[in-house]
Amino acid sequence: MSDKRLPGNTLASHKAGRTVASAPASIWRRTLEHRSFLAGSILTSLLAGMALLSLFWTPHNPTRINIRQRLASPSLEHWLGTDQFGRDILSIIMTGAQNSIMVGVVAVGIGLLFGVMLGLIAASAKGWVEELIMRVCDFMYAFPVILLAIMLVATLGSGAINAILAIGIFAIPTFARLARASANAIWSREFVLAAQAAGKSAIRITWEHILPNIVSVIVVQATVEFALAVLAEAALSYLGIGSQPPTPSWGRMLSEVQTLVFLNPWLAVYPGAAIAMTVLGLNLLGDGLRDVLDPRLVYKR
Amino acid sequence: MTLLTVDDLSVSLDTAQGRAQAVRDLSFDLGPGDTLGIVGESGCGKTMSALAILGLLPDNAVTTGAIRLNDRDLLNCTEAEWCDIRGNQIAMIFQEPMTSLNPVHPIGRQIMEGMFLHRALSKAQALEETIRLLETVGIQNAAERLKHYPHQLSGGQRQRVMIAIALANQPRLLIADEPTTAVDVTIQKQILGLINKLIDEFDMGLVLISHDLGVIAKLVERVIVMYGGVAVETGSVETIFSDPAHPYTCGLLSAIPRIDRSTHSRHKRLPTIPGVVPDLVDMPAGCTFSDRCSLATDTCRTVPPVPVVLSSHHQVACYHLDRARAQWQTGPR
Amino acid sequence: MKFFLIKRLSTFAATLFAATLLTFFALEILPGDPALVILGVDAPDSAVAALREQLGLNRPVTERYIDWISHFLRGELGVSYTYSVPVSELLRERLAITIPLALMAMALSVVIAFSLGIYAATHHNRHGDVLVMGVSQLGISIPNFWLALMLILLFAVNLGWFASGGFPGWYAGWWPALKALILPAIALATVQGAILARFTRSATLETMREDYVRTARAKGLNRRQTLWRHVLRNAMISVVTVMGLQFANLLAGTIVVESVFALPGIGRLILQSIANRDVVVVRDIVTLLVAMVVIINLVVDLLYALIDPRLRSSDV
Amino acid sequence: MNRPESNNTLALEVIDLCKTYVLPRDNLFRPARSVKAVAGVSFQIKAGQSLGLVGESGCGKSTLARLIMGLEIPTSGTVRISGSDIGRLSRKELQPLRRKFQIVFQDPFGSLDPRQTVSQIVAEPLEALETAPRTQIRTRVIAALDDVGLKNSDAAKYPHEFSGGQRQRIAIARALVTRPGLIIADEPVSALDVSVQAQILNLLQDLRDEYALTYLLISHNLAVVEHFCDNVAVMHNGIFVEYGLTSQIFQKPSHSYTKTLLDAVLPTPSHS
Repeated sequence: MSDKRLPGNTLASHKAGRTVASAPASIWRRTLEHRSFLAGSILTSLLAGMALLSLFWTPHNPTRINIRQRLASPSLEHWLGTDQFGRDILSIIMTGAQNSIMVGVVAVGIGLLFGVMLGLIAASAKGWVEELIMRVCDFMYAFPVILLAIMLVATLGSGAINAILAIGIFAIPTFARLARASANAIWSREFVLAAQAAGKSAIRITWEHILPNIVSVIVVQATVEFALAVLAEAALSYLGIGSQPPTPSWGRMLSEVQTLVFLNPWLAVYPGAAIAMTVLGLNLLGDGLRDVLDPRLVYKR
Repeated sequence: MTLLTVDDLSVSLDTAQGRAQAVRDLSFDLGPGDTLGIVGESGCGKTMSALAILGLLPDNAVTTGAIRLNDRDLLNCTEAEWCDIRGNQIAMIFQEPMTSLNPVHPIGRQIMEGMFLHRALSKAQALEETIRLLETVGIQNAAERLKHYPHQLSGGQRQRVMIAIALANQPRLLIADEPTTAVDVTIQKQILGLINKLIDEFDMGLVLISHDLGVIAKLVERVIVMYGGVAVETGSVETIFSDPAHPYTCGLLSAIPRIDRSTHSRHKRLPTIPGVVPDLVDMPAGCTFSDRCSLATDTCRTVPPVPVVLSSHHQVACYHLDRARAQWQTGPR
Repeated sequence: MKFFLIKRLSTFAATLFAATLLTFFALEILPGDPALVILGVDAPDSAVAALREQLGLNRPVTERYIDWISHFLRGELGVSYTYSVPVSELLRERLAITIPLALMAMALSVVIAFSLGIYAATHHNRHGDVLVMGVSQLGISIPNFWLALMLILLFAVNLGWFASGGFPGWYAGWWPALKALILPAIALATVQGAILARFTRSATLETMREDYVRTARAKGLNRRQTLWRHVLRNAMISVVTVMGLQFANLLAGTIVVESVFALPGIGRLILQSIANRDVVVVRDIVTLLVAMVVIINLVVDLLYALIDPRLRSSDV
Repeated sequence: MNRPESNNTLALEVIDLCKTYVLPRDNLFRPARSVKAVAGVSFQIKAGQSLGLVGESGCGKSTLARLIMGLEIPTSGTVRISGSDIGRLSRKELQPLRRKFQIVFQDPFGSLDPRQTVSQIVAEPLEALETAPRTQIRTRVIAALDDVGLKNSDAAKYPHEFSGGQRQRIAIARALVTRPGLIIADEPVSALDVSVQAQILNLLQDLRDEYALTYLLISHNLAVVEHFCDNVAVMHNGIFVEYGLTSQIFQKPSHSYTKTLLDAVLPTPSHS
């Protein structure tokens, strides 16, 4: 035994894999002290709140066209002004939040469900099953999300659903790799051996030992993937292969105003800022969660 | 003349849990060719003491006291001066030969790196010296081996390479931190034999850090027993092992199972020290051992004992050393 | 090493093969008859049938796949339905924009990432580190096409330093051509660089905690020497992997950013071809892009073996 | 010192056990290399006796432990626990038998799930083996914790709240909870501080006396084995080079490897 148990940042037992934290009390303390976690949750709740509010109320009808009011500057009536069809920009942005959240939830849901399942199967089955699953994941990595979406759209036609599907499919290998890597790390621990020695089946071990120990990594990755999904959807809508009119979408707002930026630059600023703030909030939240949930778990993007 | 003087050295670490007092008021000196062992359990401050002598404490460490090498005050050295001393006058062997070598460089390069840093050598000279050094530490086919990468060597060979790196500039002082903990007993015997031979050959001072009393006894003349960051007992190897006076030392010695080829100790209970090694952040106010000591009184718990000089080679920090010695004499063994 | 190479090359081939299968058959179920697309919906049935015959559309699918793949491997791409020019010709023009753009963006992002990431790691928990991490967090969050728009607003509309889009062509001289690619490259590189910078930082920090770094310091190397000789090369092992994976995203980003800057590159071509139902072009481009990603990843793996001797030797 | 043997039944019998691992190929055109981790090992432990297994890293002792625990399938050979050949049993048939043998691992930090409470950890073998009512499980967990010197209130805590020695006690409680006859202890004290090591060794001894436990103690520390075991097996390159009474082997080692091993042990100077 050496002095490895000594606290201290460079000599601390970072590879000893010892649990230092995760006592409930210290989780709360760390949570409140963690600045990026706080900032992230505030931004994310803002987004969620905005989307929620827009379900019941927006300053104006986001789809109502009013040519006389087109390209109005910000005023008391239209806080952020109007677009080229006279629609209220604030209302569109608020409603657009719904779209982003929906895309994020569904796409991450698809990726999470299938990815984690595949990763856990790969880690518990080992051998050729693991090899096969991982090779398929590698293969999927060769298709960038946009390309995948383009192919889907090319075969099935444009539309929000296909875009979400493409984003979700693209997230599968990421979750699968992460789940497998973290699950393998847990499988090699002695407490799993102890559970095997106790006679537990691989499924029970996965459920009782593996999953609880990797859930924090998965949650962190889910927030990051949520952010990526919002970005990807915006890009696809911008290219015209994402959500279709009249559904308000931040990405499509940008493509619609592109020719007008020289007249009224703010038209391009608002939706972009909305995307950036959403993504920033989710990324900060993910970063914070990573530190708060478990400071020792290694994570890879 | 002394080579190394450590005077009232204290090391504390600022951690999330609070300030950890890793080493408290450690003092000793070492002449050229002297050998000193620091023995203790995990968290007793032995590795921190070693890293302090090498100026390699983590950034969150605060050091007070003095460390002098040939009368030069090391704690006031600039980083550049430290770099000139490390690997040149003081060298260190680490515990894990597996992770202590850089996996992406051939071993020859890792040995020569230190030579080029401190001496003006031509490439041919360095190469020649490296081959000689590898032969000295007992690696066969040295000329061939130096092109090898760490993962191509066995654990014992890697530790030999670590020793070669430490010896590259013939340091005056060698610090060995648990040099054999990660290797098998048969390899341990070879490595210890090698270190023993080399400190004679190179006339180096040795500070050996180990939790293993057997390793300590094999290599050094003088021992410091540390507990909770404090030197509780200091003395010659013979004194410490045959006539210990601190209750911790006594407890430690009797708790070790040993091979006694003549009698059977089987099924006999080992004497134990109750409790666990203290947390450095939350140390007893008085004697660091007071919460595990059967002899502890209120004074022990509140006022740290001052070392008592029993003989020229024996110092003990304990209020009840007479009772502890009496207990040891009539002890279970 | 030999075994590693063989194994790597065979997965490379298998991935490519699977990609061609997927692309080909996915596009087979594409609604819309190419013959109708070319001739228009009002064309007489006989003409459509003749064209189908001419295009070979009435042959069995597998036969057409084999035909396509064998031509593709020989570099003989099909003829575009809509442009009526060989796809290879189309591609040559377009790639002359997309590849320099991607390479510029990659180079730029690596420069950004390494300098910022290493700076942040060596100033861990100090102001510089916090600043770099904050900025890179922002960089990751900005959609690249929006950044592109903002760059146009600032540098083209307000300052007038660059054109707001379009491409003069390489025959206009290398500087005007390059100049047209600078803003798009910056837009692409910012996001990629920010991601890579964070990764470089964490990989460097991780490596700085290794035991062999302490050994290096104990030899008397100063912090700078330790960083350059012992930390970076080991940290690069993981950074290089991420760089490879990032390349796919970079290509995807190129498609979008070309659209913002109205650059006639591969991205624009593929979007137009989809709108036009030009299967031949879509098929070849998708395959080509996938091949590019796979080749980059192969290169990364080989690079990996160069950096890490543990992969090279046979006794692992 | 030989205690009277309670009976002559064999707690564990291993006959000609082999385990060969096929290494990943490094050359396509040559047959894959394989390594014999365990190359024909036979021994038996009588109920209530303790066998010490010593050897250096890579000698095959951990593989042997896993084979006996049924965590890996042997290439050939037989493992009989209390007379039943566990290799011939299906997973389902093996299940009820598992309560008779349990394992304690080396690393007190890795062998406990950080996300589970002590009572969940200790209850695991019970829950996996039988459908005992909750209250009964609870009682037996408390009893097992009591056996290893932990408090009732410790049951709700998480592993990270304990020191290394206490964690090893938790691991021992988990092994004890099914009231097994045989415990395989794989380096149970080598990760512990010397002062704590003695506590754990004493605990294992007390439990042996109280429950007539049979131990297979795997260790690289010869002194621990000499102190603890009736019989010793010295393992080298997958086989037993020497196997017999502890007193005999430590006094008169016959195999050269045993001699080397014993010679390498550093004598700790003790007061005479």
